[in-house]
Amino acid sequence: MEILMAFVIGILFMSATYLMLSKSLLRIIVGTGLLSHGAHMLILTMGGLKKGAAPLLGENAPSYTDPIPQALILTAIVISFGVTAFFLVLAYRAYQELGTDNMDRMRGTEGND
Amino acid sequence: MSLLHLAIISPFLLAILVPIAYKLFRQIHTGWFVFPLPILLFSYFISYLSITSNQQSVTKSFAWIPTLGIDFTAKVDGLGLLFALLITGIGALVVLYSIYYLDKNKEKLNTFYVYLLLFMGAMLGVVLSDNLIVLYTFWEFTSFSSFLLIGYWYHREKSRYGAQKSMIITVFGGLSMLGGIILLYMMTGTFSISEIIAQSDEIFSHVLFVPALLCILLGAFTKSAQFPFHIWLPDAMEAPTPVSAYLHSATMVKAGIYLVARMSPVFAEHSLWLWLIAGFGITTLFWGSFSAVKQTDLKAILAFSTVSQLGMIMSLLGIGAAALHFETVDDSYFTVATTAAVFHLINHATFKGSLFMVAGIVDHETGTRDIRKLGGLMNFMPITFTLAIIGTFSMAGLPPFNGFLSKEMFFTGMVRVLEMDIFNLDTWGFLFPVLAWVASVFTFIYSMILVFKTFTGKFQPEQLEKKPHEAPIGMLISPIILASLVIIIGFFPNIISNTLISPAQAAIMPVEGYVYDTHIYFWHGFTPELFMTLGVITLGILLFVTLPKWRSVYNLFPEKLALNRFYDSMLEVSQRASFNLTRLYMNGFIRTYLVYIFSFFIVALAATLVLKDAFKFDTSDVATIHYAEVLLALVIAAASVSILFVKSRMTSIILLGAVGYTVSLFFVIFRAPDLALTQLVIETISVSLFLLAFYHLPKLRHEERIRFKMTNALISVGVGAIVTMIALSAHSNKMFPSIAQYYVENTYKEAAGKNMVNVILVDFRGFDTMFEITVLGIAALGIFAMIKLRLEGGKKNENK
Amino acid sequence: MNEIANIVIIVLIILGAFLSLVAAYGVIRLPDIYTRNHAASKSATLGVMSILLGALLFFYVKDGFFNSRVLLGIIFIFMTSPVAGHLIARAAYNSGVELWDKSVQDDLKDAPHMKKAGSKEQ
Amino acid sequence: MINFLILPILIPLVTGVLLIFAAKRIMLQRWIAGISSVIAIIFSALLVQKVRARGIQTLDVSSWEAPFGITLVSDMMSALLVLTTSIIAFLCLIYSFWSIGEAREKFYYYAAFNFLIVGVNGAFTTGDIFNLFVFFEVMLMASYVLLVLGGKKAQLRESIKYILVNVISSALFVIAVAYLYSVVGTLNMAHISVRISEASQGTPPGIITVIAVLFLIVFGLKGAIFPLYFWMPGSYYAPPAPVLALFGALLTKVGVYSITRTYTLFFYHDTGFTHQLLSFLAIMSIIAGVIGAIAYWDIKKIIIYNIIIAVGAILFGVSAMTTDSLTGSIFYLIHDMIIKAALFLLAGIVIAIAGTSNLHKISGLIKRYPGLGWTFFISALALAGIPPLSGFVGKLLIVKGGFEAEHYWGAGIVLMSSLLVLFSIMKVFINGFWGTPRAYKGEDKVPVGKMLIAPVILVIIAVFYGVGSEYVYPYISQAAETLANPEIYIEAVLKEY
Amino acid sequence: MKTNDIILQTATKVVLFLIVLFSIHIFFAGHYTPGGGFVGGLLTSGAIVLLLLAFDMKTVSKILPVNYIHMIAVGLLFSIGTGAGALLFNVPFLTHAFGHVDLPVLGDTSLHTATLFDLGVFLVVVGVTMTIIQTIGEDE
Amino acid sequence: MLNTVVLSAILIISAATIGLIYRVIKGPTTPDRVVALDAIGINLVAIVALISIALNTSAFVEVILLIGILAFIGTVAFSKYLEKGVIIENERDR
Repeated sequence: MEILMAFVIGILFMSATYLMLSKSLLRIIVGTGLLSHGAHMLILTMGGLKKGAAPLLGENAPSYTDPIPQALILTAIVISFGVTAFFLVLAYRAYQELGTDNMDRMRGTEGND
Repeated sequence: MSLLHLAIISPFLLAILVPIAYKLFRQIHTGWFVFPLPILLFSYFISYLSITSNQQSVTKSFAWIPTLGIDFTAKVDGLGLLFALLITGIGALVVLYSIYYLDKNKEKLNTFYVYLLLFMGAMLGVVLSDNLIVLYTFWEFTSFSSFLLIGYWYHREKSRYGAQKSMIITVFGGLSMLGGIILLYMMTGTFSISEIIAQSDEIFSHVLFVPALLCILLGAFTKSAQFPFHIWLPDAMEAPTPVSAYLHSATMVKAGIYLVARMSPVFAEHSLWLWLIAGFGITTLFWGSFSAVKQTDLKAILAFSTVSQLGMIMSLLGIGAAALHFETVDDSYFTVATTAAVFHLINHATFKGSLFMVAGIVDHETGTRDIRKLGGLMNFMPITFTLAIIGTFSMAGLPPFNGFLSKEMFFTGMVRVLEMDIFNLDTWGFLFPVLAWVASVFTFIYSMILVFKTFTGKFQPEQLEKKPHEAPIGMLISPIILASLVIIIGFFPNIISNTLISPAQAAIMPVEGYVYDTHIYFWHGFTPELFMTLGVITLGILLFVTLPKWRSVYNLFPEKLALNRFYDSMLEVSQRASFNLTRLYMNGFIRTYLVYIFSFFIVALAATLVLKDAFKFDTSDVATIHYAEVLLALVIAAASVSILFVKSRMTSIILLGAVGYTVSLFFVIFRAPDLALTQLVIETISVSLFLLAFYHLPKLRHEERIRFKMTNALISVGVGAIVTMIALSAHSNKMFPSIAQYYVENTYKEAAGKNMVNVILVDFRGFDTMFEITVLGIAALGIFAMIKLRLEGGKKNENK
Repeated sequence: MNEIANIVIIVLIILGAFLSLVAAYGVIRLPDIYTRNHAASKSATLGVMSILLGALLFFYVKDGFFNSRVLLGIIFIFMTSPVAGHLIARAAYNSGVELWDKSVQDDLKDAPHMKKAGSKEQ
Repeated sequence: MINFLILPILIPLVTGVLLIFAAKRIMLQRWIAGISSVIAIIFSALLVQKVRARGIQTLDVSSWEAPFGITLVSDMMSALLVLTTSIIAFLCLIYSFWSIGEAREKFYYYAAFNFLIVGVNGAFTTGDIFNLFVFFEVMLMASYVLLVLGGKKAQLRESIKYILVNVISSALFVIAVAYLYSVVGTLNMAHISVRISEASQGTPPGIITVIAVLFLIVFGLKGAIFPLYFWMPGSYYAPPAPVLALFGALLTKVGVYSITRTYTLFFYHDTGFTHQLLSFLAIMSIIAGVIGAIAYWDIKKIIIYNIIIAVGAILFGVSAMTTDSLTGSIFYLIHDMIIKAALFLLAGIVIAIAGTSNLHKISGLIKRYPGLGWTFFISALALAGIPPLSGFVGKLLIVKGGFEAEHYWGAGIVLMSSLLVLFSIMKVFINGFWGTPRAYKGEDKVPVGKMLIAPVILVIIAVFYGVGSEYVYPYISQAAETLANPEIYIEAVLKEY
Repeated sequence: MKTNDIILQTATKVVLFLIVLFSIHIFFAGHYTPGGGFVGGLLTSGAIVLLLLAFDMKTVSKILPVNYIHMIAVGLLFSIGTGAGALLFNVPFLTHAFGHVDLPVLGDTSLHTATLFDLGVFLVVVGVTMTIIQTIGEDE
Repeated sequence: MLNTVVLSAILIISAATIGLIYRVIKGPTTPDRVVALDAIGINLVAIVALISIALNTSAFVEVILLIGILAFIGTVAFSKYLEKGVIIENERDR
């Protein structure tokens, strides 16, 4: 299962990267969404999958899955939610001010003096 | 902190008071507040003569950063004292001169004297520190005070140019010297010069010896304007003339000489030292004097002349180093070069200082320094003319001035090279006297140009800005004093031989138990040197008279090859090239930056994986796969990949949602109920936010073209592959049990909960959670502020 | 007792799965939004209800009491599903989505307040 | 008081929260923020003293013993950085009073400001790798807010890029932690170090090295090393001066700190590979930074590129891994925080006066603003590491350490970079402050005197930091000692090991 | 466009009750079964969003006159305060305490400071979500 | 027996879900997508219920209700958006 998941995560990262390299701001943000999904899945996978019951002591199981990765993912999910929300609103505002969602037209001033 | 330290620091202290004095007493020329200090210091240092003339030294230490071996150790020995006297003595004269030279109503005297005092203190620090780091500190101080003084009239383009140039070159040298100092520290474990000298035998064989030598020499050469670093000095002439007289002829440029002299006992063992110093010195001598002839600006002539004279002193020090290789120094047969170096150092300060002041007077009284416009000033300013004659004749090496004596000794030193049989001097050594002689001819010529083109010939009043007249007496005092020194030393050289020269020589070439006893003779008999001098004079007069005829020789040296051009274009090209280069990769497109970042990610990690043979694939510890899970995996993969190809925004958002929900299903499968719950809710909110945020975007006029880009595809596949590969090998490399068991045991017992994940979140790792919600809170604040606060009017989206 | 319960659960689950499949088939194959909505909100809801009933029964057998949250879920879905279906249909109509060209009747065609439906999104 | 080391995190946190309530009352906000800042400085200073007197301070948050809960660790390095951060925060804060504008102040500027400090101090203090991530996020989120606050076009545009890059680096951070967790099964940094040492008797397994490189990439993105710095010049160009000063002085330094921490605490087993790579990247950063710094005629850009150079120099010292070079790196790190803040604040004043940061359009400022000019001059010298100012000792030790580690070329480049740093920064002085004075529109409205307070204090600190190195040295060397000997750290955290 | 939303509004009133009930349950049960302050908060804001959907901003702010940004701050203060309480007893920050109390009606109830902490999380989450939704909503 | 049934039911419903995803992608109108999404939500409820049975745990029952709630809110929001162009009104009846 872990091996399958590794490939799934790889695909998620691949799609995310491809999207983040595109021009449209929306696609970029979608890319970051995929990226965080991939990262979260990776934590879970790295903690080891299906090693026991859900980490609820009420289950009275002989063994439980590692709760740490789950707690980490939870924190990470919340944080990436905050970031995504912020990013989305930023995109919205940027569109209002700059009138475009094309990254090519949001060129910075680094090049020209 | 001793009186000696106080003496070194006193200029800095006074520098703090100068602006205050300037504010309070506007009517009095600020120079008068400064003037007493160098006098006082001069007389203070005179009191050390009794000690150093016995070739003893005084060391006073003051802890600064002892843990790093950096102590402010002040050491007065012959060499240091000689320089200290020069600095304070000439300093006093220059301050006096400046009082008349700079108008108290027109100039910003406060800054001027602050810089000047900073310089004076720094210079004293350089010559009196025994600790290399302290020396370096003061060294950089001199560079910067010089920078500030050259840029004193900062509204002038040329001043700024000259200031920048001098700073770049001297700081370059300074840094390289610092490198050398650190290398020396690594060999000896100390920054103290005396201790390094004491270990000179050990370090000679050290592998870092040569690099250290080169680094230190680079510092000395740049500071003392040795070829090819001399180019900053002529441009430094943009400084007010008193500054030129002080910094750029008498003192600061001699810091390099000082350094070479000071470090001679450490490095002189090595042939490289001799060859580099003597070679660069003689080249500089030649090139400087040769270039001086073609100059038309009085101060430019003097600048090149300074360059050449510095080269001369440098070459003498180089040759003098050879003396260390001979068994006996008794007969001072070979040490004459060093004696000459020290002697000429003093002489140069006197005559060049006075000449600069003369040039300043001419400039001040006529408004120009261009010798093509000047001429016939003899009648208007007789005293100045006399002073100029004394200075230039001494410079040209004519009797009975001091310059003649040192020039003779210089020839002696150079001729004796022929008798040396070390370091291949027997094969190439003949070049030294030859070049020396040729350079002397040019020296003679430019000296003549300097005095005769200015003071004799046709008077051209129409070319001058002012009606020339003799300078005020105050302005003449300083050059008169210097000129009289030129004569006095010329006639009675031995008043300084055993008080100043021998002690200095002892510091340069310390030989245990040997007491230098220098005597300078006016008449040596009919030696080769005398004939050389005679030749110089004869040929010099001849060439001076026929100057217009052969001047075109200088056209053979195209401007393009000039070092200045090289410097300018290097500066220009480096800026332009870096600008173009930067613009090439900093193109403002975030995509480009991401390409760099991801490429590095791929390359670095792939290389590490391969080089470290880190990829490991181990299926012994994997969970079972169920077909439903495969199905889910396929869904997630299909959804994420198809986002790449969909055209409508809505669809890609929905697909992202699909991925998110599938992830939460995975969380269900992998026994993570809390995660599943959270992921579900978060995903829903995210999707609705996506819709909200992109609702405002206009309908795409033409559907977004998703052009397939090979680079993008390659990079994304690479990233995916790397992530997968590391995941596989990280999973196959589980080396330790997780710390999870602790939570299983303690969740109920110690934290009174049953949901481990939740208990971890609020208790075990509650700290994380606290800041996680802080992040959320900040995000909300930011979103609120972003929407409400619009400093640029915030026009609404017109497509709405 | 257990056997009977098991059989009931199995039946419920099979029924639910079948209904879900039917609903999906409907959503895919039916010609326009209104018919698809019909398929989705009726059969899918029924399908999930039966599966949830199965689950409820399962947990009853396992734990000995009715799981309150499953019950709550059943009630919730029971209540919201029709509302949701209604809202979608109305929204679709009001946003001007065309009926299937073979539809025979459109009662709201002439209703005045429905007419100026914005041609908002596609 | 066992909770002492949490106070530098807690004080700004509480302040930030309280400031949310006071959003509309600007004077009240300023007072609260100012006073709490001073208190934070006092406590950080006391913390430094405490670490000096009693060694590393640790706090097991929530009372869970070390590898299981989150442990906060104040070793000397982190305590010093926290102190520096608090001081810089205070000065940027008072600078903001006169420069940031009421509109921003009403929209939670000070709250976000304090949260940024929470993040930075937290990142310096935490002893848990995942908690480090959380603090990074606090810091980043606050920085996003500060960057975008005001909603000007350039701000919005650059924020997008900044956030995008940081989202990527956060994701990479998460996966790096995940990989590391998979291999060693723990999150506490000391415990990780112990387990990595156990796993790598002699040579470490390849996977550890891979993870080390991944961490380098993650932190390198934050710390703006070559070739990951490209996002920085543009993003740092957009925000107003005090924010820029905070970013320039603190944010990249957190990345540098994290590299230093991980590379001295975890990944010191395969220095032949990882530290060689680090040293190569450090040198390349210096070169790239120098190229950028001399390319532009723009005050902000010049200083921004100088950040990259400094990062390179510091990391070069870290990569050499000798006691001297580590000491030098810490010396230089703190120096750079101080002086970059000063320079950005000064640049802010110049821009406020001239209305532009283009050097072609500025000249002769020193005539009307001598105080500004000389402050700038001294900080320029300090930046270039001219003795006896603050940059010197650090640079000296880094170069010395480099030579000792036989990285002659690298050390030489570090040394010579000073020249080009000087050249680039003096370009500002020569062209902006020297030259023919001009009149600028609206320059009379700029409260130059008040705005100068903060940079002048910073420059004074820089001077004392350099001249008084003797007094600072014991602290720094204690910090370097901990870095050079991870056992000290581990022992302090895990006690029984 | 004027529409009547009788069906939606009526359904909302009932469903809202269910959701709030569920979210409170999930909040308190978090220590033992899946859930907790975070999900609870999100659900509560979901309920409020439903209100917003069925009614309008003005009506909702009349029913719930809350400044959501202040709610975030209060929530943060709760969480920090729970942690900082430990400072008074000179135990490490965020050390939780719990005990069993015999309450007259509810019987044996365990009181846990972690619940207070979680309440902070709950408030922050509600505040954040609602701030975001409200600001964007107002901007449209 | 039960297990086999549950697993095959999961498979069947997954297949149904994939079909619905096809509808989501295909459209052609947004209401179509919303209908399909609503149905997916319902199916997810079913899947989670089945997984709970399969894993023999009641840990996920919260998820069931949650999905229901979210699907409902989502559908309401979508339909309001489609109908009125705004999701949240500032003030109704104006």
